[in-house]
Amino acid sequence: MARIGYFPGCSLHGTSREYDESLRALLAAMETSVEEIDDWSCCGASSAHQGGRLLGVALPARNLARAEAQGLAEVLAPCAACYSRLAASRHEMDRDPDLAAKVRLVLAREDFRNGVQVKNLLQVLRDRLTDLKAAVRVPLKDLKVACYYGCLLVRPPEVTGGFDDPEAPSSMEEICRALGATPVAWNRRLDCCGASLSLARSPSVIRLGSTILQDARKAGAEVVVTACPMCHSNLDFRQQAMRHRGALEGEMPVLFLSELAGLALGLPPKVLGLHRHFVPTGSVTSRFAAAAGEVG
Amino acid sequence: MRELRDLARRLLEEGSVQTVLGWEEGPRGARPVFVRRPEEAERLIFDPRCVHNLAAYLSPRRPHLKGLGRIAICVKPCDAKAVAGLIRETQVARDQVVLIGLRCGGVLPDPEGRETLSGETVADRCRGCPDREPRLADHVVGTAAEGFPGPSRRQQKVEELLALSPDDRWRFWQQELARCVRCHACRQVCPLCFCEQCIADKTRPRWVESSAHGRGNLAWHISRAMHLAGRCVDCGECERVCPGGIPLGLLTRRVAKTVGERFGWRPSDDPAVPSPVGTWRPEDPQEFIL
Amino acid sequence: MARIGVFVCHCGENIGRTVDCARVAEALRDLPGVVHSVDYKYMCSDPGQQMVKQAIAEKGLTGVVVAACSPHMHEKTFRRAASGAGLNPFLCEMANIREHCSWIHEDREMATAKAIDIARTLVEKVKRNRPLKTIQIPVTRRALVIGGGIAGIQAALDIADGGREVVLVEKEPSIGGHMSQLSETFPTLDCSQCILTPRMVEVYQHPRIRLYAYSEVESVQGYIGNFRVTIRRKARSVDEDKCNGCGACTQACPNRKVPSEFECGLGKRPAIYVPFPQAVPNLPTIDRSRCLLFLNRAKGRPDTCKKCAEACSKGAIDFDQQDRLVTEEVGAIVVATGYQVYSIGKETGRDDLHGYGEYGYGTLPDVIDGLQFERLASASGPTAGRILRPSDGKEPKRVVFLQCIGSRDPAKGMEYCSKICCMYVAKHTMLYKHKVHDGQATVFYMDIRAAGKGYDEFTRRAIEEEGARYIRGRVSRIWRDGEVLKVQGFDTLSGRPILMDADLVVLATAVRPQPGIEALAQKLNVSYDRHGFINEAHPKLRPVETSTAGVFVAGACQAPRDIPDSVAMASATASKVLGLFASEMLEREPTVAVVNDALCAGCFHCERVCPYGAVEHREVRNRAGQVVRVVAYVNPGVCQGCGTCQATCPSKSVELQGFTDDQVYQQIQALGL
Amino acid sequence: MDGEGARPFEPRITAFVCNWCTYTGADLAGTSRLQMAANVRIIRLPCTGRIDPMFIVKAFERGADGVIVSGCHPADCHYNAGNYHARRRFAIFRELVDFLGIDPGRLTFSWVSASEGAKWRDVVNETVDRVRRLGPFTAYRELVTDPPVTRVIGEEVPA
Repeated sequence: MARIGYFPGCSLHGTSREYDESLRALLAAMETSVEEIDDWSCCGASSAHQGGRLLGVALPARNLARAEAQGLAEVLAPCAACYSRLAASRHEMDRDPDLAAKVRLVLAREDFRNGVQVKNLLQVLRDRLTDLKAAVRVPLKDLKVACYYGCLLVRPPEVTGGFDDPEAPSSMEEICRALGATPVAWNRRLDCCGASLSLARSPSVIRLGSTILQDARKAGAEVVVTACPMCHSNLDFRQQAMRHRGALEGEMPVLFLSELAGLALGLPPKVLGLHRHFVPTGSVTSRFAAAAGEVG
Repeated sequence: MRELRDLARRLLEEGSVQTVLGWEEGPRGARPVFVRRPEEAERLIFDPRCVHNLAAYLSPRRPHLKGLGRIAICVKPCDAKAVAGLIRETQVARDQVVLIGLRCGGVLPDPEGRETLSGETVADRCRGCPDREPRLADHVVGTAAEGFPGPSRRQQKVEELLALSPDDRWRFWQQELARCVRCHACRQVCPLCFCEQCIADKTRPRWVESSAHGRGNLAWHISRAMHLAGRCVDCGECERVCPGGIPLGLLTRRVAKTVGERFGWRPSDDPAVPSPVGTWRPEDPQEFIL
Repeated sequence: MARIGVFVCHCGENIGRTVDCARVAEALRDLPGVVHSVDYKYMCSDPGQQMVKQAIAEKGLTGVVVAACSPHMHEKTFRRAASGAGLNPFLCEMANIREHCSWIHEDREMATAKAIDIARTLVEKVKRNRPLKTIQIPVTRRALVIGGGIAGIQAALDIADGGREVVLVEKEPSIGGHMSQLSETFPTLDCSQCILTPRMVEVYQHPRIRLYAYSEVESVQGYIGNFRVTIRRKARSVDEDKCNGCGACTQACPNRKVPSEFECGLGKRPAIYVPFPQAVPNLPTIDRSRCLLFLNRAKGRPDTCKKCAEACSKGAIDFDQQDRLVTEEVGAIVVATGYQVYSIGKETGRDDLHGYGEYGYGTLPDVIDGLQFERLASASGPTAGRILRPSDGKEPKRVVFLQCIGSRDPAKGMEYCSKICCMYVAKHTMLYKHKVHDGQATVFYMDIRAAGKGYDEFTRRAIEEEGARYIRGRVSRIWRDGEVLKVQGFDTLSGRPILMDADLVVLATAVRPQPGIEALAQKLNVSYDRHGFINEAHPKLRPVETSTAGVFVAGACQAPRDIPDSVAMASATASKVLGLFASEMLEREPTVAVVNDALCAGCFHCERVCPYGAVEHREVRNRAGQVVRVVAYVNPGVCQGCGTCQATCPSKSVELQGFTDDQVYQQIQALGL
Repeated sequence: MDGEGARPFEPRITAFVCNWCTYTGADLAGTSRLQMAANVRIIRLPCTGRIDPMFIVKAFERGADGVIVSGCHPADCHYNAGNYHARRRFAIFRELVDFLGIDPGRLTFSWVSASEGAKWRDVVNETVDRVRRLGPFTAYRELVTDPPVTRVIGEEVPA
């Protein structure tokens, strides 16, 4: 059984429990054991690096150092922001040996080699595309999906290592096609969802989010897929407010990529946490979960 | 042995060659022999005492072969690489010689050797040698044999020396090279030292002092090792014939290590494989250059 | 016995301030072999040179050392002076005690000691110098021009008009290059075809120009004055002697759906085609990758379609024609292979040239490049000169032009300015305005670089008179919304984000050298930069020469160039070539390697390391005429004098004249304790 | 040589440089008046390809404490490829003489282009400083004065 390090971050233990649940179920079905970093701490989110470069690098590095000590070669950070912070920290230390030395000092980890690969869900699934394809039980036939990347999953290329084109990515589409779904061509794949302004400037978030969802619908999508708790929350939770302001009509289910993959692998919707969404996911689950029930 | 003698006789009888260059039983063990008549083919032997690299006789700078007609030469895998080197460097034309390849499971350090071949007694250079039969050959004879595993002791010695400080290495080599009397046997026996006039014999200018003092000796051995870079086939003849017992193989091994690690070159019995001297890649490592 | 004269120069205060020149002269006077040693204020002045000449004559000097500035400064001066006094110029050497000593040290003691050392090494060297004669090599007075664009055409015509024969090689079926694709040219807006076509015809009809179109340079041997070039004449599948250019074959071809290269994919052509009506030579070519007959043959099927052959009244179609190799002897080569436009991240096979996924080029049909716009605007183009957008053939009312696509962006692999885009974008806005009077052209630019005669006036006219809207800033994204393109960018002058609708977007893509330029450069032994642009020998003083003597460079294969620049460069190469051809013999510095036949063992390491292929095999025969040995021979015409052979030769049987082992050895000895 | 008394040790450095890049770069250092250590003596050769390892050996024999070899950057060689051959040659040479006990700190290899006058100054100063720290290369100079033959044979040759 393959083994992968796991950095859930705060969202997956809170607002995005379903992301955590679906991921664990998905990876278990793909015979990959998930090993959570022992005593992990905050990635620093959007605030630590505002407080100073060393803090912004050292805070995520603490988690990388722990992962390294645990003997983990790669760590999955499902949250796009966590991923970005961890990967950026790794990149900064790689590029600047003096900084790396300082980080070792403040962490009191002289032996830290900065040798852990940081990956997001796109990378992890694309690495295992053949396995994923082979594990599909319920191909998501005729399901039109809008793959939504948001800001940090494929950018900046220096930090992501350029695993996908930062301006014209294709990895999520590739994964969705492997699941049997049909990705639509649309315009707002890389737009900002409003991210951390969710609370501070919710009107902005509503405007940005509704533009994204409308564009997805215009392109014929039946569901929007994301791999970021922040994007998910802004697009799922805010739909009622969007409708309220007349910025959106009807509902557009927003699924985590792990949920979508879980459905294709025949995992029951409940196991995947699909009942936890604000926007009902029934339009999708009803089409594919019947068959899933038989398998699951 | 039968196979070898029959082949040699046939080649001489049918006239495809006029001389077979091989080994015979001498008063002090195996020694080179030039067989010119079919009935003399019975003199030929091949066993672990046949250590000499006969390719040295092929060099046009050596008069031994003048008037001997077309030649067949017995080669072990390492000897074949030397012949390949001579072909590569246009000293010998491939169609001028017939190569009788001998399957080889290693040789003794010495033609006089009385020991049976074993992991203990085998010549150090044969330890870890991957080649059991020459690919550059017109005929291959002999019985298949297993080789002996590496690494060789001198490979280990090279690593040991590399772990020392430069000063300690300097002392080691000064003690070793102090025994050099500049007899140049290492040069004479080397199949790939075929210059008309060796740089060590040049007087204008004199890059290598002829006196057997530390300075001249160091210059000579640096020069020899440099000239063999990417050419040495590791036949071990230089070290075998050195009357001072200087471990010359350590120098050629050190150079071979550089050439192997940096340029990916190993001695080859394919004359078409270009030598690393005379070729380059834009991406050759240059970490030592400011 | 050597009789050496030493002349120490003060260079006014330049040397004298830190080096005690008198002491240097005095110290050198005591060296064995030195018979004359003096110092003087300005050795390079007339009286200084006279001192040298006089000493040579009066003291019978056999060698001269001038301790002064760098040999790069005045070696020629003093060698000429020595020669004037009857001494072989190569017996004169410079000791550099200015750049390498007085100017970089302050301590007078140390600088003086160093100056003495420097001069001493040269005294010891010059004792071993031998008189050398400049080398004379014959010149084949014909030129090869590679590339039949405007630069190649101009170079060929100028050389041919100068009375010398020219071989012009063009890889495409017709000459004309990119200029033939352009609609009008800046800053005069004259029709490109109208000024180019007469020149193309002139080339075709010129008695001293031999044109090989649809041909490529296969290999190049030899050296300045004596190149031997093998040219591959690719099979057109049409017999050019029989064809009368009637065009019946192209009409008959059933496969009419091949995207036309000339029209940048905006138009179609048949599988047998003439790239454009004014093509020179006016000969059709079968594109074997598209012709049904050849596609069938590749699959082992019988020939079915022979419609072109049936239509030809001359029997000129030859399906079995093979590539032919021809050899030409020339004395000089002009490289004028031109450019290609950056592929905007598509089809390059190179990681460092990716990017611009956000502009949707290749997926959004109404996002095109500048060359495609030229075809839209061209009267002979696929739309007969009407500006119609590719997706639906409608006339765009809002066209957005983006400058610097790839250029000036290290992240896209091209940090250089492509030079021509500012001008052609301004031209495009005008052409657009002239054709679509109610249309609005908008340009996103980083800077407007309009240096050139009439250029700034031209861009100003585009803005002030023709109503083009210029926005300083970049575009971050383009997407389609129904029939319109949404262009999102930033106006850096007003500091505001911009979102605008467009019907057509034109990308001003970077200029890159032609594909395969590296392979050609290697054949020619000329150096190129990391983008593939051919390097000139000196950026200021030798702009059209290359690192290899006898090979010249013109046009956009050297750097992004517009038409006037390319033509000027081409004429410059022609003048260089004609200058080279002015005499039958060529003089070369004698710094070449010479083999000692008696000692050469014939291992040919020298041949392997020689960067110029100057080493040949030479047979040494005995009196009976039998070959006894094969030794190396260095062709003095090819040898450039690097000396790599000598350092590689194990027995030092090849010597570089002027830098022999003995000379270097004596220099090292002179520095000894 | 060793009896220099209180005078500080001044390393003697011989530099073998190519005519087109490093020599010209050193010229530029001069025209730019870049001050540098005065310990280096330049021998001008057309190309690094011309520089024979024996030049370096001879320089040490003649009392040099350090040697600089410098030429054109890769792809910049005036002769297209001389520097590439030199790079292979000196990669081998450097590791060989290091193996023989010559401290590689006494050898500097560098690419200095015609426009890198400041880099040439840095190469010179760095080399002089480094060799100054290593001290005079007396071991090489004593190779002849110290007759080791009889003494060592007695100790070393095994029975």
